[in-house]
Amino acid sequence: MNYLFYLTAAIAVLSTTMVIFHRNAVHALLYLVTSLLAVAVIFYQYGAPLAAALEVIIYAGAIMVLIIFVIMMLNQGDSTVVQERAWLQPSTWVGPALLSALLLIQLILLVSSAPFSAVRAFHYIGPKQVGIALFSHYVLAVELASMLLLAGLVGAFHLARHRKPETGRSGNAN
Amino acid sequence: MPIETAPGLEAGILLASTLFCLGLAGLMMRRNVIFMLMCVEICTNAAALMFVVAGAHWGNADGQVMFIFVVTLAAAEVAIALALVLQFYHRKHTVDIDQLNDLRG
Amino acid sequence: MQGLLAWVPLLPLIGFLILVGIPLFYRREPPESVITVIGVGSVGIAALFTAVATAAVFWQTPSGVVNIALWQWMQLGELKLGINFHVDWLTLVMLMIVTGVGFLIHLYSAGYMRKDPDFRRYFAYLNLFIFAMLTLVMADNLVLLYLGWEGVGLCSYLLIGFWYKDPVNGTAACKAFIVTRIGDTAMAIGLFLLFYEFSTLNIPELINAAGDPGADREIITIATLLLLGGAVGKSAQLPLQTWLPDAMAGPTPVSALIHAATMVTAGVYLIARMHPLYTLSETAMTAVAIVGALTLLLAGFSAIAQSDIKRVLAYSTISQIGYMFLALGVGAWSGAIFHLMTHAFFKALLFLSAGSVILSLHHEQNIFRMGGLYRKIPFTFLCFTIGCASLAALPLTSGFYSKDQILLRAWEFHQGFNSLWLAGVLGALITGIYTFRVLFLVFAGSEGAASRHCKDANTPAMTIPLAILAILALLGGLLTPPLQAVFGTTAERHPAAWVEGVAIAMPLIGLGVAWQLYRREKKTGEQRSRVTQFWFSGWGFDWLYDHLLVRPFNMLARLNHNDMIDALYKGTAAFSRQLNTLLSASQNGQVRWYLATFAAGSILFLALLVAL
Amino acid sequence: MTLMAIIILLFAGGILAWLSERYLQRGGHWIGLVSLLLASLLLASYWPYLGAAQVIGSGPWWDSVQINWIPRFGISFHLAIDGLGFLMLALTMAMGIFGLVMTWNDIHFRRGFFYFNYLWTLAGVVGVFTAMDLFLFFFFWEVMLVPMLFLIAVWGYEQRLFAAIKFFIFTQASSLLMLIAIVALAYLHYGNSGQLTFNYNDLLDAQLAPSTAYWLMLGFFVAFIVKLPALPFHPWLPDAHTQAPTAGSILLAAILLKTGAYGLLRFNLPLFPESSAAFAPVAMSIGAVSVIYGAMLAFAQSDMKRLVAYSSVSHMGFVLLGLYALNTIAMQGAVMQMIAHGLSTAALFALVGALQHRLHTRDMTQLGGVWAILPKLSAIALFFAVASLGLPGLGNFVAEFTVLVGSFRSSHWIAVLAATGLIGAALYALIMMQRGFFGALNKRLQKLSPQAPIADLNLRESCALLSLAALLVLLGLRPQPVFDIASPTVARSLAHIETARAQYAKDQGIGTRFTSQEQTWAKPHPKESESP
Repeated sequence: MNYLFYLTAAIAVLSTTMVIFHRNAVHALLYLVTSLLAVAVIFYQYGAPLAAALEVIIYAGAIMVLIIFVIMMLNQGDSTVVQERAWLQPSTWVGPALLSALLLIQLILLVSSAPFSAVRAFHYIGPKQVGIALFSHYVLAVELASMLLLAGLVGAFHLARHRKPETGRSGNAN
Repeated sequence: MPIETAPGLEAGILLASTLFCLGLAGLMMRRNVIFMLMCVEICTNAAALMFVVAGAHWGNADGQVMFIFVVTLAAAEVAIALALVLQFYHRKHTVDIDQLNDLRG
Repeated sequence: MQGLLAWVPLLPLIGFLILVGIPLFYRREPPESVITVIGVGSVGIAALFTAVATAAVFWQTPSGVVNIALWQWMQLGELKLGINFHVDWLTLVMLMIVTGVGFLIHLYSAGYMRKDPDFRRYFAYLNLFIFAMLTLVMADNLVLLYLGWEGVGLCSYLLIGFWYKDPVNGTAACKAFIVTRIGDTAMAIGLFLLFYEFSTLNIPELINAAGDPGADREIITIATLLLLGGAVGKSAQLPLQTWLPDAMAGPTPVSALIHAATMVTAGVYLIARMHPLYTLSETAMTAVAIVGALTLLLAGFSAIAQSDIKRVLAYSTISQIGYMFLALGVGAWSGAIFHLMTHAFFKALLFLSAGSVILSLHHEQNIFRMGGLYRKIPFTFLCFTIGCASLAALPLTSGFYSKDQILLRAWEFHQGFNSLWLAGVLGALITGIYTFRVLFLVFAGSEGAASRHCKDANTPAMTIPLAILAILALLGGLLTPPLQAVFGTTAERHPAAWVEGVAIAMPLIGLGVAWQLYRREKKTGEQRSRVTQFWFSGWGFDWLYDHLLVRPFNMLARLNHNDMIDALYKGTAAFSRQLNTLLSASQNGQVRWYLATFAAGSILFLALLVAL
Repeated sequence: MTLMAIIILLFAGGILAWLSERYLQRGGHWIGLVSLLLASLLLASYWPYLGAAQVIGSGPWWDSVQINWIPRFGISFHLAIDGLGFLMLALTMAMGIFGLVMTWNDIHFRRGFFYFNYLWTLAGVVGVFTAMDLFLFFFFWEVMLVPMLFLIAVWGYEQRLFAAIKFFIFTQASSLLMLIAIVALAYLHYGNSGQLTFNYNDLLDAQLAPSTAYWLMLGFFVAFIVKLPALPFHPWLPDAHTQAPTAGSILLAAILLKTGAYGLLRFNLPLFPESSAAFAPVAMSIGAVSVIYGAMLAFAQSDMKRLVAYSSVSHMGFVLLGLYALNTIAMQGAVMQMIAHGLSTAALFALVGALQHRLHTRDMTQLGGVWAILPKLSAIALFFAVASLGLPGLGNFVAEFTVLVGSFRSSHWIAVLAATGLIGAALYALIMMQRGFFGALNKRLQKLSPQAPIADLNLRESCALLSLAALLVLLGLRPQPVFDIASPTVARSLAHIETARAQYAKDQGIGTRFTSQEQTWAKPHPKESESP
């Protein structure tokens, strides 16, 4: 089964690389969805079906749709390719790429030098176990998360409201 | 119930690290806010992957619980962030993050 | 009777306080007559009290001493000082000179300063001056003496700069105060040393303690030399004599007061008062004598070259005080005080008559623009002539007796011919020359440029003091003060007749030289050779001090105007500001830059982990 | 309780003055004056102690009050007064009233807040002079600072913010050192005795290792000489003095500087006697150099207020010199100098303030010949300039003379060096008179005067200044009462030093540095006792 893991991992890495280098926002977003789906497959391989399902539904589904909306609202499709090309010169990306590569090398070094248990046994954790843990031990955290979502909702609503300049001022004054 | 055929822990961590570094690199090199948001998503997703891999290694449901929280967080974050992007675009008529430097010393 | 003596210094003080305090009670300036009554009257009554006290107490008992304890000043451990007065014959002579001559000068001032807008201020200063001088001579401890000493300096400062609108006067006043203050500081250090050694500053106790055989002679020498420093400053002797010629900037009666009755005689008084300490130290005595001898010669030569009538008199004062120092240095204590007294008479007379001349000529002071005044102001001429005769020590004038005594004593002191005596004799010759030169130039011959506008400005308030002083200058030699109780008696020995003869002959030779000089100068007018120019400038002391002290000090002050230590702190501030600029440059508001630094930080941190 | 009442009265008066700003246009100074007068009356209730300080009352304190504050750390609200404290409080009250009266109409905006700060500064100073708990002392030390900062920063002249910040940084940095030293002292004492306390009387007995004591002493010393100020910590003073409003300058010069000297005498010497004695030559040298350096800088100034400020450096150098001469005469002289300098310098600042108020400049290049238009002001300025140069018969002379006589016993050369400062004093005082008041009337003033005749000192100002002058004369001719009042405190500080010296001599055996020094001090013949 391992080859399947390496294949999906390779797809994830490749599509992610495409995301960060692509000049068209919509295409980049599609690559991102691909990457997320690949990660969902990896979740499944690690015995986490619930996580895989959520990854597909929420990440690749809901969140990406949200971003698509915004791209459309800001008209960031084909028209901005030229602008992106101007912004993404090699001189701009070499430095960050080097930094990240360095970081990655360090991480690899650290991971490879750490002694790992020989146990390669992975455990299957089904939605039931997750549900039990979530609503028993973590129930308070769930409530907090719901508060967070509510706050995000209200915040997003408030921030995204497009005030007209003439009414905004007078409205505040009254 | 152990799964014998699963890839190793190291492989999972390495993949997560790679994804995270890619996301970080993207954050640093892109000037378009939308791309930066996507890169933030990559980073959070890498972190979530780490949780799940670790949970699977220890046979513990906590990893996936944390994954759910990360997803929640990402959802809230992306909502707020996109709202901010909209607001930013309305005010400055650009999506260039470098124009947003009012806090310079 | 003690009470009477205590009032002597207090009366001028009261006069001063009333004169100063008038604006507190009256809105308008009081008339001059009221001011005159207060200002002159206070000193007059003080003089009267002195005379009464002298007649009542001291005439019968020449060795009598009156101690007046007013109140305790301070008592700190061993430092016990009182506001106490100590009056013996030495003090009494000084009291009589200060109050008597001072009174005459006050009276003269009432005429001289009439219609001056600052009449009240003038008399206030004058009274304070007398008060300070009286405190100086009556003090029973050195600190109280120092009080009077500094007070005299202050008053001289105020009076020299009395006409404050001319900055030249102010500069002269500052110079007088600061130069004397240099001497005063030396004296103060002398006091510290004396207190350190003897644990007292009370003069009689100090003299007792110093007389103890166990007393450290070396310390006494140093202390007496430091006191000499003070005396040199106040009495305008070498090397601190430069302030006195400039002090002529004040009104002329003030010059009379400074030169005759107060201030410059203080140094002589101090050494005479502390003479038991000086006798203990050969070095100090020699130093006093050498200072005196050098000063009398240098100042004499300078006097020959002057053209300002007051500066001639100023240099002659320096020279005559030099005589007194010479006398002190050879142990002729009573001779010094005697000369001090006669000098007070004839120098006051000379200054006051010079004042009359100056006033009559509408403030002309250059002797080359005078001449032939004997016809226009005969009374002043008479007074000035008497003063000159006495100054030059022509026989039978008061100056003759006192100067003769000094010269004889100088001869005796070193058993015969010696350089100090020679200096004194040479000084007598020079005195004759400069005295009669000025007399001839001012009064004799044809009229000078300024003489034509001459109008006799004498008022009764001026003539009466002049007349009294003229009599005193002529006959003052008969009033030998009974100072044996203070200084002890010295065996009278008569040196060879030719020694006396030389002393008598010198002024007469000087008179002849002066006539020749007068005839030549009358022809050439005001011209100086290189030598006389050097004399004229007071042997270049001013130039020397200017370049040696004043300019470097001013330069230093200007350089350090902004406080170099502050620069240290300013530097620190500038450094931290630089650091601030540097750090705030990193805070550039660019998210991507922050991210990069974040990544770099993580790399560094992880590098630590990897390395470990 | 009287002490407490004084402090509360001043604090309350300040708050009242601030509140009154809203309702009364010019109520502030009346409230200030009344509260100061009441406080002075309260202080005057210590009158009976003046004559017979040692007889009445047991122990060194005339009166004390102690209330637990933070008992857990041994901190108590402990106030006490003795002779020195009384003198300082009297000076504080007198100068507070003087400053208030002299600047009666000077403040034009935020009057209430001004008098709030004014009274709070005074309250802090009163606290500093009476606090006998080191923590409380530090508390009041800070309390007096902040209102002063406002006085300078809000009502000052052109560069007020710069000056205020400089003042604040200097004093804060130094008081940080003191705080560290205080806490370290209490902690070390706790380690040795098991009793955690900040009480002055208890800490006097603290046993410290010599090197530790030396460091702690330095901490206090620096804090105090920054306030004093002595070289090289003086640069805040000219700026703060020059830029502060007249009332602020008066407070600074007359009172705040004295807290440094007071601290040295009250805390530094008794708490660390051995290290103070060892440090004395250095401190004396600092004092002597301050005397001369201050005088030279004063001479170099053209701003009259700056000149007076630098003259303060010079005068306070005498205080430092006297305190560290470590003998009765010099220390008493230092106390006297604290008072005399307070009077004379406050008056000079008031005069410069009055001059600036009338002529709108204090630059001596723009002045000159002022005597002709303001004779009364100039005459009084002459008096105080002369007092400042140490004319005998006035308080400053008594102080400087006794300081020098005393320090000459401790060290000849340092005293001689400081004595040359007398010449420097003459230089700067006379140059001030010469350039400011004498000479021909400045052209600028000639233009100024015909349009509106400039009012000379009015009755209020004259009375205030003349009473200071009278006090100075009194101090100069009859200083003994002051010496008597201060003597128990000085004697106690000195006793600590002497005990420490004797102890040290006993520990070290004969022939050490301290023994010979002590013999030098005890006997007037150094040569005999020093010879082996």
